[in-house]
Amino acid sequence: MFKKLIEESTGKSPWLFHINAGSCNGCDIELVSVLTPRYDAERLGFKLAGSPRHADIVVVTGPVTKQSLPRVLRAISQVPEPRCIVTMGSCPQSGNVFRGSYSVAGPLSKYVHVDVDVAGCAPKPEAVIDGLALAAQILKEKRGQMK
Amino acid sequence: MTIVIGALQYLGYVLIFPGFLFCFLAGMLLCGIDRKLVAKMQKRVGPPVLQPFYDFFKLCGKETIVPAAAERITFMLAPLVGLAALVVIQLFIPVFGFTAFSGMADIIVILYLLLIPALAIILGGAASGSPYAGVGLSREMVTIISCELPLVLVLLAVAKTVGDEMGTGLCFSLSSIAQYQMLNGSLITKISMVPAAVALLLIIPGETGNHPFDAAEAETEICEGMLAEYSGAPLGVFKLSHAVKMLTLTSLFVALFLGGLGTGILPLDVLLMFLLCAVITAVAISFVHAVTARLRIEQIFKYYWTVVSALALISLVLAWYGL
Amino acid sequence: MIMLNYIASFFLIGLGLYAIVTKYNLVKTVIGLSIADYGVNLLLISIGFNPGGTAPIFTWSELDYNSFFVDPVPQALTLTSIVIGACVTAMSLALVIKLEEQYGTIDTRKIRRLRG
Amino acid sequence: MNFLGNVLSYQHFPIYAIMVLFLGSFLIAVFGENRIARNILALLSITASLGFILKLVGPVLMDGEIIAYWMGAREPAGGYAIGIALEVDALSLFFALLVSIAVFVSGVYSIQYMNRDDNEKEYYTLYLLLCGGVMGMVLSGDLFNMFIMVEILTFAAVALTAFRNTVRGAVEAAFKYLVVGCMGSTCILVGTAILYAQTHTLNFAQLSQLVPGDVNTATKVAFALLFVGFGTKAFIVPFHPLAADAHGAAPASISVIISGVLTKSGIYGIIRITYFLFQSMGLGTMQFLLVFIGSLSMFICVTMALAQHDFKRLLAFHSISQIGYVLTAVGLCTALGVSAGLYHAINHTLFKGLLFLAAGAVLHETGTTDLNKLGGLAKKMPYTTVLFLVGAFSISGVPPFNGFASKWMVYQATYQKAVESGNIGFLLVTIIALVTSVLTLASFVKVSHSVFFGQLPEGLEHVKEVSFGMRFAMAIFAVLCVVTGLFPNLVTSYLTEPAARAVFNVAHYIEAMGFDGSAVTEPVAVSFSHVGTWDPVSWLLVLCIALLSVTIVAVGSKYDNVSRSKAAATESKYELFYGGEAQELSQLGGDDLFWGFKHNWRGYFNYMHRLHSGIVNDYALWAVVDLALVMLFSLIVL
Repeated sequence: MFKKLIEESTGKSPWLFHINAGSCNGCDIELVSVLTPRYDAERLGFKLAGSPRHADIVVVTGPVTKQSLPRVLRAISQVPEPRCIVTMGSCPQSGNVFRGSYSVAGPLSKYVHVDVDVAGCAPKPEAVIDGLALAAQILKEKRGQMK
Repeated sequence: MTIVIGALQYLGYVLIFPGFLFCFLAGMLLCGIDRKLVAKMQKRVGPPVLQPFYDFFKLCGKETIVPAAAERITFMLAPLVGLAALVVIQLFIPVFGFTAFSGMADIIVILYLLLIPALAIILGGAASGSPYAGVGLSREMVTIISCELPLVLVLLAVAKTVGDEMGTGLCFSLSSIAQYQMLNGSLITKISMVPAAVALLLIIPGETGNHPFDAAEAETEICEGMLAEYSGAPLGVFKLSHAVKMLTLTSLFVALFLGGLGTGILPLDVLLMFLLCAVITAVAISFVHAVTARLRIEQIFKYYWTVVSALALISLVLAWYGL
Repeated sequence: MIMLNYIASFFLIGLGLYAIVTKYNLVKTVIGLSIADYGVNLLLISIGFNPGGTAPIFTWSELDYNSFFVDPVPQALTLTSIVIGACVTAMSLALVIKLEEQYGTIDTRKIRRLRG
Repeated sequence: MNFLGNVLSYQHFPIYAIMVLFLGSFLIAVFGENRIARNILALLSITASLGFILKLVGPVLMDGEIIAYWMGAREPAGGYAIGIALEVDALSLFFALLVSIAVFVSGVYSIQYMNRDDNEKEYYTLYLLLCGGVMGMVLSGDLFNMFIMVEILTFAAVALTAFRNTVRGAVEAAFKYLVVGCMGSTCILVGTAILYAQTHTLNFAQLSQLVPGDVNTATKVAFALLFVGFGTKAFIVPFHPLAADAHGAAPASISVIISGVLTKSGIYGIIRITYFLFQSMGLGTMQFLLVFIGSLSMFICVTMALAQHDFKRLLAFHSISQIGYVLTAVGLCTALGVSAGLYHAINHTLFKGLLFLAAGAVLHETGTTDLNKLGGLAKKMPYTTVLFLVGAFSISGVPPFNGFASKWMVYQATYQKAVESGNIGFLLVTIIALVTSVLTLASFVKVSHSVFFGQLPEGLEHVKEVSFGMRFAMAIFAVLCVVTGLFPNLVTSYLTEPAARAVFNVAHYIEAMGFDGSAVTEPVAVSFSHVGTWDPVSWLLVLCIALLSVTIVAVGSKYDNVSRSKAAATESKYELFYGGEAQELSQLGGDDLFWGFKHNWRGYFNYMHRLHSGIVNDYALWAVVDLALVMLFSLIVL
């Protein structure tokens, strides 16, 4: 019963940690707008966490530049299990307009397993919320598989 | 036989009624009500009232990472000590006429016991070795210093007022303060106590580390300060401690200033006290949260040592001259 | 007559204190301590002085209620005080030598590593 | 057999307790070349002294007997005391007990702590001289003897401050201490001389009989001189910079004695002259003087401590701050106040001793006490960390440690005094005391963060835990801290209340020496009633049950779901979280930790910094000004 409770709770309380891996700030602003009164993702339990140690979902924006890659990977590794990685915007998935640049190391999926991709440049808040809700479901499943 | 029953009764106090279970449920509910209210004030839908429970259980299910640089024993023990100390304080605060453990601590002791949870979080943060924790603990300590002066003034004013009325000149005992109010009506009805009550209302968000006095845990600038390295269940215990601290301080307010409203029937009293706590949370924490922006640490200090202290001092001087 | 002693002793104590407070030379500070000490010695010995009294050296059989002598106790105190004064001077001069070695100066305004 | 019985009668024990220390000092000076012989001699004499004092606890503290001991059996003749006397009442014995415990622990600690210094022979000689001086001072029944002992302890303390003369500022500190200390001693001597000129006696009991009835200009001046003289020994404001310099530079075992014991001897002197010699504590103005100086010491020194970044210098300022509590409580002139003050005095000796020893342990292993250069020692020195935390909690008044019990009594005493006397000034004292307490906590949070927690700086990777002997000495203090905190009723009823009764029973003190004490009127009725309640044992029991149940729930559920970091310590997962940059050393300096507080008080802090200029002339000037003010005060009010 207790395990069930935890599993249910995991789906209802996903905390986000946002990593900017060389983004143009477009997606960052959209992510913040998700938490504003208009869209209010907090009603689903979403909350921005300050430290990766507190987070469940890592949201990566930007094309993952060479400078940022080791930092992104370290921050992701510091998130306790179960965790979910969400890429936001087209940049971390394909490189978008930055593709082929000398300084871009992406896409992110070359280095870590990415659970959810939210495409768009920048994605609409509705799409972001949808992606995050999906991530929360995945998180719940991952929790169920633990032990 | 009577010893066994007595021991069981006290164990029940510690574990169930004013103790753990009550603290856990009531504190988390208060926290949820606070979040919901803030959301409503900001025209949001807001999280469900049970959200703090979800957060807590989720954190219990997460992996706990102890950084290699951390001092392991202190790091893991600090949240538990902080929570236990808070629950023990809750045992001393009377629920109108009812006190679980009377004759063990007075208001000066409560003042010092309130330092232990803060000290636990400070030492836990220090033990993690993170520089964010260093900045956080420095700010937390300054916040404690800031709140201490007005809180002292408020408590001394209450001690003097009740003592004067009872003819002893001084009264430090919380249960006597409660009894006095049961007989003579709430202290808030006295003119001299009104500034003190307002001051205590302003102290509550500072003591609990709520917005706008949360410079110590500013998640956007210093990664939640002392909690930066905590993850999983210990973090959950800290979040729980925060919720219980809200309950403790609001019920301290009820005990000090609204003590005369009790009915004498324990379950009703408990319900009434919880409602009053929720009202005070709404006024002192949620409303203040919704209408203000975070203060810098030196502004917090200045604010508490000037405005709030002045309010409390007015009350103390009025109480001194018996108004 | 004895009044002059008292005035002189308090003058000496005052002079010693003045030297300690105003002189920035360590040796002068030590001299100030010594002067104050001499003032105290003078005070002590004046307290015990009875005009016309003899030296307080008696055997039990000689001592009666008509004996008139100066008070011996302050003399004992003075002796002790002189010894202590010598100790103060010796110790402080030893410290001054060490300070000169370490700081290269005996100016008190420059010997202030410990402050604030 | 009869002779032996006579020699072993406890009547002689006070002088034995003093003499074994001096004898040990002499013997070490003669035979101390051999390390083992030296250690055995030192331990033997301090243990013997402790034993003699403990033996006296029964008759003096429990039964309330006063031991009047005339050296060489020279009893008073013709109504005047001509011999040298020791007079041991409960107050004296209380302080002697404090002294002997601190001396014992610090002696045990020295043996390991000083093993890297040379000239150990001189160290132990001076050490025992210092201890003998303090012991002699608190047991003496004679004003001039007290002066001699004060001089002995001042000299020994000065010499020991300069003992490690290569340490930064050690000689400088010793010189400043010598100059101002000697000014203080001179004051005591002049005061003694004036009193002798007025009364023709040096015996305390007889002075207490004669002086109060004969207050004239001369005795008023004498009061001011004695007060300031003992004030320099207690390092109360304005003599606190000397304490900071001396404690900071001296070896830790000596800092324990200087801060834990020597300052207490100053307080003892002040109690003797105000309550006994002049019996002036019934005067509101005299209470004002003591409480004012006490509160000033309390507050100024705690703020000065917040600005320090040297471990031992910080502790030194705290030491004066705590002495301020003692002086304030004693100055209230209520039975509860005196009892609270004495309780805080014993607690201060214990926790400050512990803290200085912990600082010494850090210095011994790392070679520095600079807070900006230390950090993360908790992983290297776990026992020292725990012991330090006990001391830090005690001094900051965290329940259930002893500092809280005594501070709590001080608050009650001051507030009660405020209510009883209707004087709103005492209320201010309560508030200052409470705020000082939280500032003390802040300063020890700073120390524990910058020394024991936080990050380990480079160059300290090979630090080891200190040896068993040093840990043992610290553990004695730590256990005593916990015990005196958990059983405040035992401490007050067996130690401080008898001593407080002795303070308010001057007539008995005079009569025990064979003089007439009938003229003495006691300033207050002796009553130790509290208004508050604090039951540390039950509280601790409840806390333990609570903690146990949390722990059981925690361990039983997912709390132990911990990734073991040992195997994979190099993985990035177990590194600290930084804002994206690689893990690097970014230890926070102790200096700026409480920026938010200091910023608001920057005017005050800058002013204080300028004021404590480190120039010996300034400190001497403060002493002279203090003397002038106290003299003016006593001429007006006494």
